[in-house]
Amino acid sequence: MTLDILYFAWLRERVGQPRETVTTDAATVRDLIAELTAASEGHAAAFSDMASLRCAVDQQLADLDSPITDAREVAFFPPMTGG
Amino acid sequence: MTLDILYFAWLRERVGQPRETVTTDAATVRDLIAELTAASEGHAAAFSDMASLRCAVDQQLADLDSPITDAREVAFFPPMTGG
Amino acid sequence: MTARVQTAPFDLAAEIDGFGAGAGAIVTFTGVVRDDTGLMAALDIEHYPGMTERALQDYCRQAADRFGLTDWRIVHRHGRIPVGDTIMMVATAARHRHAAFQGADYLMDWLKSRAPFWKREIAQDGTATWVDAKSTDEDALNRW
Amino acid sequence: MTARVQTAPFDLAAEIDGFGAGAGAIVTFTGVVRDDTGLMAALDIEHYPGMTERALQDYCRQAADRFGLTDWRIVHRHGRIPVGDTIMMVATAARHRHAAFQGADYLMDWLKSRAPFWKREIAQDGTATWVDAKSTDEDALNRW
Repeated sequence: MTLDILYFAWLRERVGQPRETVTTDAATVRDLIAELTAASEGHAAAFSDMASLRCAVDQQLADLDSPITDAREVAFFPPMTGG
Repeated sequence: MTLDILYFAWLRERVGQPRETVTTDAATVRDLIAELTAASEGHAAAFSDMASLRCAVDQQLADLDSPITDAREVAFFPPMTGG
Repeated sequence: MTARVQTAPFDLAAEIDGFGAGAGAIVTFTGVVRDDTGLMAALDIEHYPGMTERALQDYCRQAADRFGLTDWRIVHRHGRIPVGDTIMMVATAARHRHAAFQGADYLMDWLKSRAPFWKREIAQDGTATWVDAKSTDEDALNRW
Repeated sequence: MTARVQTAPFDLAAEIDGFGAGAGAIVTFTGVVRDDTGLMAALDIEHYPGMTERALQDYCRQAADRFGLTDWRIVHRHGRIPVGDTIMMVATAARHRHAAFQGADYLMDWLKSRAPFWKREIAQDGTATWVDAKSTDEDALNRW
């Protein structure tokens, strides 16, 4: 399965890129994070603070246990600060 | 003591005039109402529903027991409906 | 920091131009003449000249103290106001949003039940009916 | 019933021209870039194109259902926004004032913590610092 991964705010800075495409068999967001963390030091840094991690699956807010089997796009970012 | 008495909204309509000047020795708003009620049928009608009566002494909201000994202006009106 | 009573329409845009400079949050409330029955032509609003502006200023100063408002404005019309026209506006400014929201909400509750205005509905056939005060408005005041 | 994300400044007056026709109560909230330290130059706001407008629309529809809003509008800027400029606005219209106030207040709480925007403070010396989410904003959401 091919997935677009997006990063925003300081997660984007730590990973060093705003998006990438990965091939994965991960079933949930949590599984995907485990794979991504191993990809680089930047990725490891981005995912080092799980309490400050938010995510969206196909542009809907999701949590770590959300399934991604049919997903096309997963985004990671810190807590939102709009308004 | 000479007092300006003002009426607003349907109290004004019932009394039949927006203001009058009275000479009175009334000590409180309640005493004053007792005197005014006797003045005419219109006054009696205006003061017939005490639950719907509001008043101001010298342009400050007041109640039936408020003293008027030093007052110059007393106003009577129904519950307010601003906004 | 202005409280004004007038017959003329007001322009919300002009009223908030430069309002609340330096604040982080600005809330406005605008009341509009509504026609629920399809039979109404206008509101006719009576007020107590002399008392009204001072009462509005008192309520605004209380709200400013209580919620830390950095600026406030009330404009309230009287006289005949046709359906669809704005009746009045409140604007509040504060550092943070909750203070601005609460200040405006509080002022509206005071204004509804404690400012010396009386509304009469004028129907299209000319009939005039005094609007009764709502017990819900009195209840709203007791929230604070 | 509009949710828009844009870099350009917006004009509150133009946004509410014709807004909420037929409603009795209109509430607006405007957020402005505040400089508490005297050292700030601007905010820089990042968002999630594709997701943002749809998320805003979802929150607005929820608020409209819940509070009986007859109209709503959100405009949120992104990119670099200098101190004193407006960041975003919410407008709500309803028959009665409490619905309009609550709808706007609710939308702001959602928007603060659930809409995909991230703020960075840009100091006058060019230093950029990501703004931390506030636990009070998360608490505010739990009121509803």
